Parts: sequence; structure tokens; C-alpha cells
Amino acid sequence: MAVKISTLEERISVPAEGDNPLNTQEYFINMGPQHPATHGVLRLMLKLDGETVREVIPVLGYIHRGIEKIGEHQTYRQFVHLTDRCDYLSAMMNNWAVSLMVEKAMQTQLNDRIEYIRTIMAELERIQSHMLWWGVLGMDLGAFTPFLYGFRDREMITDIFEETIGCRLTMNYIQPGGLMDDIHPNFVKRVKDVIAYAKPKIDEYEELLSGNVIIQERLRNVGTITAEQATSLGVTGPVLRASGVALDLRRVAPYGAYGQVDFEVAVGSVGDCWDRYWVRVEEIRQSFRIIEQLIDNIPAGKTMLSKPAKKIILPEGSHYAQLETARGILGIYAVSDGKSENPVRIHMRSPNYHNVWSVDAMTRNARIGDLVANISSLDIVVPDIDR
Amino acid sequence: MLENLLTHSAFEILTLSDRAAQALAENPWEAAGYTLLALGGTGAFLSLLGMALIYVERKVAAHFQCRLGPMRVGWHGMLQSIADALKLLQKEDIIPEKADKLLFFLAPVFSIIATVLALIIIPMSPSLQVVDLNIGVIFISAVGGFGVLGILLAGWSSNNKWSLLGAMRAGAQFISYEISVTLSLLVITLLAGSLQLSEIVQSQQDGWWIWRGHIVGVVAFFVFIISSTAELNRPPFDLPEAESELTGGFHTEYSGLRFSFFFLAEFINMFIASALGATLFFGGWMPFHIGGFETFNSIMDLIPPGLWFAGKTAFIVFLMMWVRWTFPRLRVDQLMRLEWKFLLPVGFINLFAAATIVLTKLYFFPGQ
Amino acid sequence: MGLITEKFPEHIEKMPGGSFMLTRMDQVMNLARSNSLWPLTFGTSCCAIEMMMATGASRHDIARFGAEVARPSPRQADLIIIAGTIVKRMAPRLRTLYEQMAEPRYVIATGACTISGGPFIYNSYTTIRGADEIIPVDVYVPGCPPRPEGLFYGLLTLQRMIKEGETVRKPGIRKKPVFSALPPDISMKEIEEQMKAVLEKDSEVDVEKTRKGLTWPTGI
Amino acid sequence: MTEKSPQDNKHPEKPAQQPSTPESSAPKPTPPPAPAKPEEQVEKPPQPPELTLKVCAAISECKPYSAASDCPTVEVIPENLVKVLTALRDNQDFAFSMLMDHTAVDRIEDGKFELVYRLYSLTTLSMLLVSTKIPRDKPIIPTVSHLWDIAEWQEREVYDLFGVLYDNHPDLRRVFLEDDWVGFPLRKDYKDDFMLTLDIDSLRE
Repeated sequence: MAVKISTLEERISVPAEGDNPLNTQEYFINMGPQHPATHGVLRLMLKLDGETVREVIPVLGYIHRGIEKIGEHQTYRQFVHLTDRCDYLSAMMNNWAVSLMVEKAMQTQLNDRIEYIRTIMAELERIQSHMLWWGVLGMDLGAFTPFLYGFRDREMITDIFEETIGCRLTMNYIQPGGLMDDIHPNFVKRVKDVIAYAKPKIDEYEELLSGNVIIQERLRNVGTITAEQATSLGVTGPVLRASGVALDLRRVAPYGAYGQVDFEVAVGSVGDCWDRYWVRVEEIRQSFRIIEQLIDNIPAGKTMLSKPAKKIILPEGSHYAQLETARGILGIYAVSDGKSENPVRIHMRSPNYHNVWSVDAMTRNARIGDLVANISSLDIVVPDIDR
Repeated sequence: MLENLLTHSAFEILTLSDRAAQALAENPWEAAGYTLLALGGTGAFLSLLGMALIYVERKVAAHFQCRLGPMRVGWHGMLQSIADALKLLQKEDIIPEKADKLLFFLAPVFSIIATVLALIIIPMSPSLQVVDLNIGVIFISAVGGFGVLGILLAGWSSNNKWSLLGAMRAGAQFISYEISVTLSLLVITLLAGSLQLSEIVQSQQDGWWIWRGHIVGVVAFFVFIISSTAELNRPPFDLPEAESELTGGFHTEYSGLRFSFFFLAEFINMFIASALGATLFFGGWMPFHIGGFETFNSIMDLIPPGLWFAGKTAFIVFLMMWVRWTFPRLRVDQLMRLEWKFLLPVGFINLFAAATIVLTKLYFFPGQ
Repeated sequence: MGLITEKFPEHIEKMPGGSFMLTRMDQVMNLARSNSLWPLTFGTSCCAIEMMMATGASRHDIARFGAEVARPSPRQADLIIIAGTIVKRMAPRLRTLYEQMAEPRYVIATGACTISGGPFIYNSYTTIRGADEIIPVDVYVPGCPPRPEGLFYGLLTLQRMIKEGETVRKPGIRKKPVFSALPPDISMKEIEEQMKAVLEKDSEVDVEKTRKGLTWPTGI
Repeated sequence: MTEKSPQDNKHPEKPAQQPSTPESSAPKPTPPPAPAKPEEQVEKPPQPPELTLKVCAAISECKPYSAASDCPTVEVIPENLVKVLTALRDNQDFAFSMLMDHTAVDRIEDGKFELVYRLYSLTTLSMLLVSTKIPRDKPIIPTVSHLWDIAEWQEREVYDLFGVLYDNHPDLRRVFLEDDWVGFPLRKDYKDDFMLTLDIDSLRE
């Protein structure tokens, strides 16, 4: 068995194929790591033929911080705060994934108050993440104004987080065994205010962006991936649902309080950028619906099951828990030796890492403008890809 | 008909070049003074107007986006553009090592020269025009084509693939949309019967072409405004410098003063396109007249022509800014499709309709 | 003390009546520079969101300070806001970006990761412990991530530093050491003392006065 | 949030005082001891979960996983890996159409890498873990990138961080680190001059 290991230089030095009747020459161009459209430090090598993209080669690692290695030297409680910094737009859902893994391994039953607050917080986080995505999509397509509108409304949700948690972005709020602290007395009122304010705004924004002819032209039938392709590519979240696969862990394997609420899973049909757009906008509405059902009935109870224990030692063996973040399925896989507080191996099944590779399948033989729309509709967060 | 219009005119056209020519016989120094005034005035106007437009753009954008915009330098940030200009003057001037140095140096100069050449024939008021060419409309088209040369050279000489892509986009876009602009200019030329800008203004004494030419005028105006936005590389047609696609497009490698030339040329070109639109469709400096209502017309004449011109131009400039901060960008093929499959046929049909109108004299307010 | 004094140091001696005019000119230039800081669109991780919040969001609106013209090309940018962790693979790119920027150029480092490596110092095989190992940093804004207000404070500090003519790397001096441009009768030590006095003066805060205006929410 | 809160707050104080001894392991179950979830109950007795037995009955190359796992797990030898995974994907009873995750665990005490394939079925909504062990000194395994597209990149990640070599992989190169990086950082014996190590355990005491 001979294994061939290639390098990037070899990869991009493929000679151009000369079967084109116009005798054009293909060339490689480097997009990123500092590029406005790549949402951070993603680097793409594009094989172009004029304006047409023949191949996209993502080059990762520009923010690879070795979180899995650090995690092997940290306790589970400490590892929670590193997950904040992976997918910082679904920070609390990342915390929840670690907590869920630990609680599942310890066979802990949580009370309803914890579950309700976790669910509400996660949905608020999902809304703010999608709002930011909505604005950034506008900016990537060349309309700067939606970007600011999206940010303006996201700010209100950030205020709620700040009041309760004291932090705006990296929360570290959901912890193994409960919550960091109880909610602020104003929390319920503020959430209701936001819902009353933002629900009509969503319709208004849809008029600004969704009703626009240029947006429709730019998104419809662009970057189509079929359900089979999507499944094989392992994409999850809104990207998979836009292709017509109704895999939403909140519905198929309810965790938190999702089993007790009534909501619909938005599913697309074609799998193009427009479907991904539509699925996310619909998810904002459904998240509001979930919060509306829960916010009035938060039961009483403790927010931390016991005093923060000094040690969490998971039973020997492998443990896995997964949940649905704003971008897809996040799984935390931990192997414990049953003796130490630190895991032998901790691994994050990152939704963005799995989603980002579909950009090549989407963008083959499309234009550079389509590539930007595709990256934007994938809604990737680069630190979560690289970890 | 045209002679009639001119003899009835209340406005005497006196351009700076005319004055210089008149003065040449009596006093050559006066002629030289007028020439210098024209040169210096154009230069000063260019830079001041550019800075003012940049400030206005930033403020308009800010207010569209529910924020304040520049606030710190001067009252409500009035001096912000001056600070930017001073800073850009002082920035280090980088010429990439592998760039074609001569062309890299020439590209912004071409860009700004084209702008200046177009600026001098805009009639801002009866007495505020540098030169009044009898082929004004053709001259503007020709000089406008010169400007894209600067962009193409910039993209080529930077030795940067993104720049080259931007430049090629600019070239393709300009050539395509130039046809539509010219077609809509031809409509007004047909209606007015002249290529000279001052005569086109005079011909609107009984009413602006946008409604004297009724449907034809309105269609021509919309074709003009869409395709001239495209020619200016402004959103939604800003593909040559599409920030999220090509980083900076053709000016990626430019810094400091050279970059500010492109920046300035872009904004002055916006002014020129708006001024041209105002001149051709809204009567330029001509006050709001309705043929036959002499009392009303004389009341309108009380407002100085310069203000009329400024107001109309500002309206079109605002229209362009409004579009810029509302619409997303088109894709390359969609851009071409819009031109070749929609605007071009519409432009041709409109031209035929205009010819019919001129032959049958079906204007509104036909005048004398 | 900027470009002019550096390029034409002999003019200062030759001018009759002191170096009044040139100094004024320099101050005007510094004023212009400080009020027109165009940032590079550069952000690696979480701090970038808060940076976007500061530069973009209508509530904070960095445009008030004339710094909203985010340039995607480093050639046209004056300011690089390093927002997020810098890892080994990114470090050469960051250095390249910095070197591509045209000369008066400034750096603000936001967030714990950029200042020191943050939570990724230990047991990480890639994280650079502080962006100042790669490029000179003018202003550090701590936080994880800092609030937009924190970034504004950093920006205003940078503006003040430029107005005073004292940044980490003096503007406009690329080939010569810093003090070669100094007039003969001023020593580096005097400047240091003056700067110290300025900084001490500015850092005076009336604690009592501040406390009076502060009402802490009692509900918590 | 209304009537319940006073009595509910008092009630759980008792268990809250108990822990903090080093033996007691973190979050305690809630005072009214609710029955554990059914899927967690099954892993306690040595009897493997139902799905594992079903898979083992259908595909003869699999055997139940020896170590503890919270999810149905089968173990295969590296030579049979591709065959088993193909069967699992194409068998209509299982239809594991998604390769959810693929990673490695460095079992340095056994001198082996454990490779873990997490399969997910969209029809039965069940999850299966396929585990295989390869020697640390000769880490070669056939690729499965022809079965699932995503496997190509998951395998690249494992190669990058663990140095597992995939046979017949279309494009095996590093994904996070530079091409000239020496060593594979997630191996337990990875040493680096740059890396600062901190013994947290010694600090805690």
C-alpha cells in the first residue's frame, strides 16, 4: 500500500486542459485569508476560466488554535469556555452541547426551569445569529444597508444577554449541571419587548431584501445541491434542510424543552441559495414562536442542580451528545478513562467544517458572484471550522 | 424652428471661451486672464465638488442606515473630506515592484483628465460654462470613453489578478452600456435638433423634454439613468470594484494620492452624469416653463438659472445615492443580459418612436 | 515631528524665528491623519463581530470619528484592527498585510487573544502569544471580546497619540532612526517627560465625582 | 415562577450540602429521582444495544464493541472496514446515508489508533459507531471517501492531526497546518519547542 501525500503547491500546479475551442487558459487565484467575502480568514484557491469558477479549493487553518489539544488538558467545566470561542454566534448552544454530553454521561435529570431557560436562550441566540447572517448576506451581495439593519436588531437581543449574563458574545452561561446564574428579573419583560418589536421588523426586512428583484436573481437557482449530494457531503442545519431533508434534532431527537413546544421545521425543495435564505428567515419566525410558548411558563426551581462540584469525572468509555446549533449539528465526542478529570480525547463534530466543503460542489462552473452568494448562504463561522 | 427659439431667448449664452475670444482682439491679457480663470476655476471646482460630494454621500448613507455619519471634524463633520484629502496627500505612495510603472503612473491621470474634459462643457448657467462645443453630446460620449481607459490601464499595470478581473469587467460593462447611453442621448438630440448642449437647453424653453417628449422622453430618461449608473461603476453595477468579490477591483494596488484620483474621478463623474441628465431631460439651467403661460414663466425666471441647474443636478445625484444604498449588486452575466436583452432593444424602439414624434411634431407644448 | 521634519531637517535651522511654521503644518497633518483613520477589513475570530458591531451597527457608528471607510485593500488602509487570535499560519500573512499598508499606519490590538494569546496560551501548538510578536501595536484594547465602547476608547486614544505625534512607530520614519529628526535643542528625554506629564494629566479621574453619578442596579 | 418557588427552593438544599467531597462526582440527580432515559439504561448491563446485535447479525464481519460506549457500537478489523461500511450504507434495513463524524483516538497505552466512524441514518434516525484499531507504528487504513464525499475531508483532518495514512485517498494533504509542519499534534507523544505545557493538576493542589 503506497500512500501519496500531496501539498498545496502540487495541487494548484495542475496544467490547464487545452480542449477549449477558444483556447482560453485557466488560472488559479487566491481569495483570502483576508478578504471581505470569506467571513474571517477562510482562504479559497479558485481555478478560474475568465469569470467562470472551475474549482474551489478551501485552504483552512488560518485560525486553527488546537482547541482539541487544549481540551485534553482541561476539565469539562473548563472546556465549556473554549467552545464559546469556536462558533461565537451560537456560543450558548456550544456550551449546551458540552453540558449535554456531561449530563448524559452522568445520567443527570435536570429540572424544568433549567431546560426552559436553556431553550429560550438557545432560541434567542439562534435569532441573533440568523439576523447577523441576514445582514451579512446583504453586504456580500453588495447592499450595505441590510447589514446595519440586521445589526441594529441583533443589538437588542445582545442587551438581554448582557443583562442576565454580563457578556455580549462569549457567554459561558450554560454549564454542566445547570446554568451559571439565574435570569435577571427584567428578562421576561425584555424578551417580550423584543418579540413585539422584531416580529413586524422581520416582515419589513423581507420586503427590503426578499422582495427585491436583484436578490431573487442572485439567489434563485444558484448553488443548487440535491438531497443526495447534501447527505453525502454531510452538511447539516439549514443547508441540509434547504435541500429537502427535514433533519432537525430539535424535532427528531428533542432535547431541552423542545419536546413540549409546537413549531414547524422549515424545509426547502430545490436546495439553492434562495431556499437556504428562505429556510433561515422562516427559522427566525419559528424561534420567536418557540420563545412565545415558553417565556410565560418558566417554572420555578434551582438553576444549578448542586453546588459547583470540584470534580467531574465521567465514567470510562466514549460519550457523545449532539444538538442543533444555528448552523447545523454540533456533536461533542469525549473519551474518558474513568480516572482523570481530563478527557483522553475530546472532539467537536463541527457543523461548519462539514458545511464548508460543499462550496466546491455548489460553485462548479458558476461565476465569482455566485461563489460569494454561496459562501454567504452557507453562513460559515471560520473559527468553528478550524477549532 | 430653432432660429425662432434662439431669437426669442431671454438668456444670452456667454461662455468663458467666448469671452476670451472676444477679448483677444482688444486686450490679449484679458483673454489670458479668462483662460486662467477657466483652468483654475475648473481645478478648484473639481476638487471642492469632489470633497463635497464625498461628504454628502457619507451623510446620505448614514441617514439611510439610521446612524449619524461623520460628526467630529467641523460642524456635523463638514471638514471630514478635507481631513481625508490632507491625509491621502500625505500617504506613502507605493508602486508595486512588478507593476508596469509608466502605465501605473498614467492610469489615474487619464481618469482625472477625462473627467475634467467632460466637466468643461457642462452648461451650469448661461454665463457659467467654459466652452460650448457644437458637437457637445458627441464630445461627452467620446471623453467618457477615455475615462475607462484609465481603469483598464490601472487593472493591467497593477500586475494583480483581481485588478485585472476588475478592469476587464469595467471594459465590458462600459462598452455595453455606452450604447444605451448614446441611444438615449440621440433621442434628445433628435427632439432638440442639435448636438450643442446650450442649444439643447434653449430648446426646452417651452417645457422640459422629459414631458414634452412624453413617453419617449420618460423612457429615454430611465434608460439614461440606468445605463449611466452602470457606466459610473456605481452600485448596483459596481462590478469592477465589487468589494466583496474582487477586494478593491482595479484600484486594489493604488494608495495615497493616486487612489484619491480614482476616488475623486468617480464622484465627479457622478456629478457629470447627473448634470447631463438634468441638462438633457430637465432643461439644465432653464427654469420651469410651460409654453404659452407667459406670466407663470416670468415668475419662474426670477429664480436664477444657476440654482435651477444645481437643484436638478442634486436631485439626480440623490437619486443615484438612494439606489446605491438600497440595491444589491448584479452578477456579471445578469449585467450583460440587462443591457443586451432589455435596455438595447428598448433604446432602439425608443429612438424610432422619437423619430416618428419629430416627423409628426407630436410634442406637448409645441411652441411657436 | 513627522514627514516634513524627517525629510527636510535642515529647514528647521534655516528658518528665521524658529520652526513655527513647519510645526504648525505638522500639527495640521496630524490632525487630519487622526481624524481619517480608514480601517482594514480584517478580523479573525470573535472580536471581529464586536468590531463589526462598532464599525457597522447604527447604535455605535464608528463613522462619527471618520473611520467608517473600511478598505478591503491594505494599500488604502491606515489602521489595522487585529480582532482575534493570531496563529502560526496566519502570522506571516498578518505581517504581509502590515507591510503592504502605506506609511502612516497604525495598529490596534483588541481582545485577550491578540494581546497575549488569551485562553489559548497553554497546550496550544499554534497560537501566537500576542500580535505584538509580529507587528508593532499602538493601542491595546483588553476584553474578551471588548465592547464596542472599548474599541472606541482605543480609537480615541490612538487619535490622541497621533495628535501628540507619538505612536509606537513615529509616522513617516521608515529608513532613519526616530531621533535623527529631532531639532538640536530638544533631547529624547525631554519629550519622554513631556509625554509622561500629558499622560498623567489625562489619566486624572475624579473618583468621587464619578461615583456620585453612578447608580448600581439593586435588583441583582 | 409563582407559588412553587418557596418550597422548591427549600427542598433541594439538602443534597446541595453533601458534595464537595472529592469522591462525589458532579451534578447530582434531582431530588425526585426520575427514572433514567431508556436509551441510557441499556448500556449499563453488559448486553449490547439492540441495534448492535442487529448489525452484527446482518454483517458477519462485525462484532460488538468491547469497551464502554453510550451509543450502539460495532468493531471491525481494518481489512474489513470498507466492506462493512459499504454494506451498512447500502443495506436498506440500516441505510446509513450520512457519515456524521470520523475521528481518531490515540490509545498510546495499547500502541494503537482507534478510528471511529459515526454513521447516521435518515430513515431510521439511528446512530451507529464503527470502530477499528490500527497499529500506531504503521497507521495505514483504506479510505472510504468513495462512499461518502465528506469522508475525503474528515480523513484529511485525521491525517493532519494524527498522521493516519489513508490508502487510495484522492488528495491526502494537511488541512489545518502548513504542508511542511513536522509531527502530528494530537498524538499523545507530540512534542514541540513552541508549545507551552502547564501541568494543571500540580497547580490545583
